[in-house]
Amino acid sequence: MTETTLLGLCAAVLVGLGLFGLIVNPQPLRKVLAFNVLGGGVFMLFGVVARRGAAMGFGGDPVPQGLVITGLVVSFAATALAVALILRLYAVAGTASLRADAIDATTAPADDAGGGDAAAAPRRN
Amino acid sequence: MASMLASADAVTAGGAWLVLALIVPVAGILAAMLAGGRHVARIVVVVVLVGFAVAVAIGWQMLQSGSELVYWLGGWAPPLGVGLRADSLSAVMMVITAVVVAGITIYARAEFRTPAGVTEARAPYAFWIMLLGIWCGLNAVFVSADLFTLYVALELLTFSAMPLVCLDGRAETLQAALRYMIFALMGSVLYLLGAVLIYGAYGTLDIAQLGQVTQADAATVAACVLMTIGLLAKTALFPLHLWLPPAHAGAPPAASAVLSALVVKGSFFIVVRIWFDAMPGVPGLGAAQLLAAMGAAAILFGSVIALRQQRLKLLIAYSTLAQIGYLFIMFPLAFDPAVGAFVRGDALTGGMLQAMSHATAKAAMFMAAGLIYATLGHDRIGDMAGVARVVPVTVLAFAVGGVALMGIVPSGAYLAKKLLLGAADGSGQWWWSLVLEAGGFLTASYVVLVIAQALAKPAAPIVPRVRVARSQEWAALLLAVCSLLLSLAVLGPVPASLISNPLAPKELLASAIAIIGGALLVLAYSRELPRFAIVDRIAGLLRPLRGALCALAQGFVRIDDAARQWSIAGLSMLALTLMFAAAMVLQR
Amino acid sequence: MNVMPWAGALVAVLLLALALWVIVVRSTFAAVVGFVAYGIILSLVWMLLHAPDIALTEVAIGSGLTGVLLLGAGSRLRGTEGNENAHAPGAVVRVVAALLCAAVTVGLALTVLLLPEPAPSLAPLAAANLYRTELGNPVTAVLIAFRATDTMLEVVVLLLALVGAWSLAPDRLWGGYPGLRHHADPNGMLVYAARRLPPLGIIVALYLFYAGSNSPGGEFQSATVLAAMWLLAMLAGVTHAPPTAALRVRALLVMGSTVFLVVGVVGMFTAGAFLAYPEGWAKVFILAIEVPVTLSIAVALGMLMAGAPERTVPA
Amino acid sequence: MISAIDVFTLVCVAAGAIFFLAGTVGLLRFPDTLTRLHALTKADNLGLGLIVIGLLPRVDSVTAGIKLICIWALVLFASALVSQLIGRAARREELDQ
Repeated sequence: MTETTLLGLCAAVLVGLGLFGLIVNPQPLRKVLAFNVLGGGVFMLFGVVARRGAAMGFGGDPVPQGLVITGLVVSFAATALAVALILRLYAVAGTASLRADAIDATTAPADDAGGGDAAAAPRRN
Repeated sequence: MASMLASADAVTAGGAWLVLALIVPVAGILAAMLAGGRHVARIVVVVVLVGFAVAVAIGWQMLQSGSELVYWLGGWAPPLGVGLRADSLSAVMMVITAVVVAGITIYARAEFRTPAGVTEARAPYAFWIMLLGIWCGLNAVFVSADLFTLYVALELLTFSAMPLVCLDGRAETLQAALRYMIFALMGSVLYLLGAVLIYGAYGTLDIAQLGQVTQADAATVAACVLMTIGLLAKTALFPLHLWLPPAHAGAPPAASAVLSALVVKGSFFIVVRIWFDAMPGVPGLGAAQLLAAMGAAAILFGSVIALRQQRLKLLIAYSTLAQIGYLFIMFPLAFDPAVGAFVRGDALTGGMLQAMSHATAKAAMFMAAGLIYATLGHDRIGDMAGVARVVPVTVLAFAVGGVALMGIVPSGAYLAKKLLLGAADGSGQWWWSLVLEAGGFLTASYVVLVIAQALAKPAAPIVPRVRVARSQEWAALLLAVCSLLLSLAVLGPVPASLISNPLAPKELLASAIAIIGGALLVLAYSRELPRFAIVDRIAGLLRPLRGALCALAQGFVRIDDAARQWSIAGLSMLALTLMFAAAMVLQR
Repeated sequence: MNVMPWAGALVAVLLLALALWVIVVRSTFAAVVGFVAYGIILSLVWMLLHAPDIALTEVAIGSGLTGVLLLGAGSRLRGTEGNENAHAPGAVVRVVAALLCAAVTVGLALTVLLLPEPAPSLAPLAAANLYRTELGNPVTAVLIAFRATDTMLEVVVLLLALVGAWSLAPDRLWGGYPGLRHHADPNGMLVYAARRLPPLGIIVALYLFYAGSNSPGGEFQSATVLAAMWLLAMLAGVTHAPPTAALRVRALLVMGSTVFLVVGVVGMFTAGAFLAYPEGWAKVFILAIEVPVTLSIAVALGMLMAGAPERTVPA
Repeated sequence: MISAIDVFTLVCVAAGAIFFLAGTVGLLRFPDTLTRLHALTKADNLGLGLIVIGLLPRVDSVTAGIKLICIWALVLFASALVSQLIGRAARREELDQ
């Protein structure tokens, strides 16, 4: 078996591990971590595909390599957005749980963050 | 397969319009983000007008030339470059999206107004920019000819839709948004994994090129399964719908309208692209039957649970769940055993028509629900008797939208149902005809419940909490009427003989049967009963039966609660992945 | 790289062990630390796969920025861990999930083994057209020429994610300053580093940017290094994230995509297609896009790291 | 055929690798934060230095050599900084208890 194929199989296992974490771990932050492991596996498989297509003096097919870079940035944006959402949920509800019964439905939108500065937000102009 | 450089012949005249469809919303996002404040809403109006014109121009071009529009971005030919391609499906979806976005814009101008005294407020800024983001993502989905560009478009949709879910900042909507976000991310990663395998097998991501070369080998089957499952998770097809009811019911009404009418159609459209265009010979009939079975389950669960709701917005959200199911009935009907592939025909036309008619009707229904909420200060179905006397246009909009969904002449859903029934008869798959017919009664049931309750006599005269803006009522009604008249709009491509006179005795009878059937279902197991004396009397007579049926319906609710637990939904997703793979492999 | 045939196997084993650690370890902090290591090993994999551009991106964004982001979030959420773990799915669910995941993995592994030989590749087409972009690095050519529209949309995705993150703020903090206060010791090492490192980082970023046209590097890697320097200064309390309402921030954010659009439309008239570059002018057009896009990405990444507005006065 | 440069590289890189190994064993085996830090920073900096020295004679150009040295210097700086921060945090925790 070639090194590239071996890495391809490794990527398949990473996908399985990521899916397992996404489904089984109850904490949303851990799900985001698992999503990143899963994404790492998918991108790695793309890299294996690129490496298999090495030709013309290129060490790998540049098209999938470029797409992986785009994908990495998109997946960072997804992670940042999900983390911001988790932190906001925690600030408002006091829990970051995904279970429906973990949240008291009557919770009002709380303006709790920010350490008590009640002044209006600065606006431009 | 690999033409070296951009030669002019594959690019069609008018292809540049497709670029405009993509960059007009982008320009709007950038301008709105920079200008901020009150300018945002103004910029959106300009973008809606221009974007509408672009969509109509694309539709017009296609009617004139009768062929697809193709454009190569940067002048680079696929597979090295990225192409844009619009066929009739893209064109009609773009036009209907523009119509719905325009309607929502009219509606939301009253809801998302920057309050006096501040230069900029959070909710309007976010709502308008995300609306443009969704439009941009949808147009990209409709015109993109490349599987990876579609991935970026999907993420654009998700990132724009998520903030709309939790725009009001309450804990439960934040949680709904988080569930949606993570589940949708899982879906898009699976989609991307499929695209990776496709590239590994064929060295191209261009859908038209793939359509000519795909074979049912291991990589293609795996790719098809992974992309389909990922997209189903984003479309919220039962049982992968854990995020949909709380997200669509908890968002502000204008946002719910966008999410329910448009966002779920994006991923549905890509499923159609993959099954019909990229790899028509790969999935096979077995997988299509599985897909349609999920659709049938969605219709059954969504409709039954809708009738067990106490809140109007949740009822409409579950109705969306059911209507999404409808969209997937067409797949086995579009399979042609002679060529062993999915072919474009009446079934696909019917399915797309269903998507369009649901987009317009559902946007109208969510808007109407928002106005009812604003008027009463709540949306409890049990306490909204008499609301039709206060906001008649709103209730009329809901009724017209509901009737359009039920499939009464000349609504889009009517024609869709007729086309699908024809295809089911033609292919001998009578069981899907049963599902379609039963679906009509199920849809009628929750529409009848709401309308009857709105028309009932209130216990005490209703004092409206606020006067809703007339423009909002009319925007809802406009979209509802669009849905009701949709079948007339597609008369060109579809023979007129398919549409009968709505006042013909046969059609009147069919409509009456649907409504009576719906009413019987309401009497049988709805949670709230409309406040009419006769209803009480009949319900009294039926008490033992009603008790049993209510218990049965409550069982559906419990199954749904269990299916929407995170770990169960995740397991369902994996199990379905394996089932689809087995179906496709055994087909060979 | 075939000098060491066992290098791939070693790296694969390490990677799998780290991934397993990230998924199953109880403490979130330990999981995030494991994830950072996972990212670093992954960038070694990218080197084995002859993809140095991705290795740079992976270590900068995948491991670096994501790691810092998750560490910060993990420390804020520490209090919720025990309670949530108490609601972990039961043994049956875990076993079924493990079996199903294993089945999916096996299927995927079989697919990988059955991928066609010889592998299809666009490398010949890319090589044949590289001269028209006047670039030496084919990956950069993919990102900024062959598939420039994807890149344009991707920068828009970043902006939408940022507005989405901002929209999570409470109403009254809208337009305010993002991120937590950082009480750094003014005489501490971190402040010292935050004053000394950024000039060096900016040079590295400029080098990556410059190198990207012909060798590994490019606007994303360069932008990430810039964002990382900014982040270091923010963490040390040397500077603070600007208010999200500031016009200069928003102008910097939209600048890249705006130039992208304008150059694209100019291409429609001068070269016959959206985002096409006229013969002999490719380098100029590409540079005109890359400079503002790099700055915009850097600001967007930095602001995404800082998160939603959390107060109305600077730290 | 093994040249003198090859031998030099081999010896230096092997020695560097041994330092890394020792540092890692220390990280895993030592009882508390400060001793672990001690194992890591000393061993790793020396190990990396040896590897850089071992590789220097093999570079193609002067710029590549300068890059190698820059990397070493940056790692030295970063590890000094981080060990300082970790050391302080550990001390603070100790004082708190």
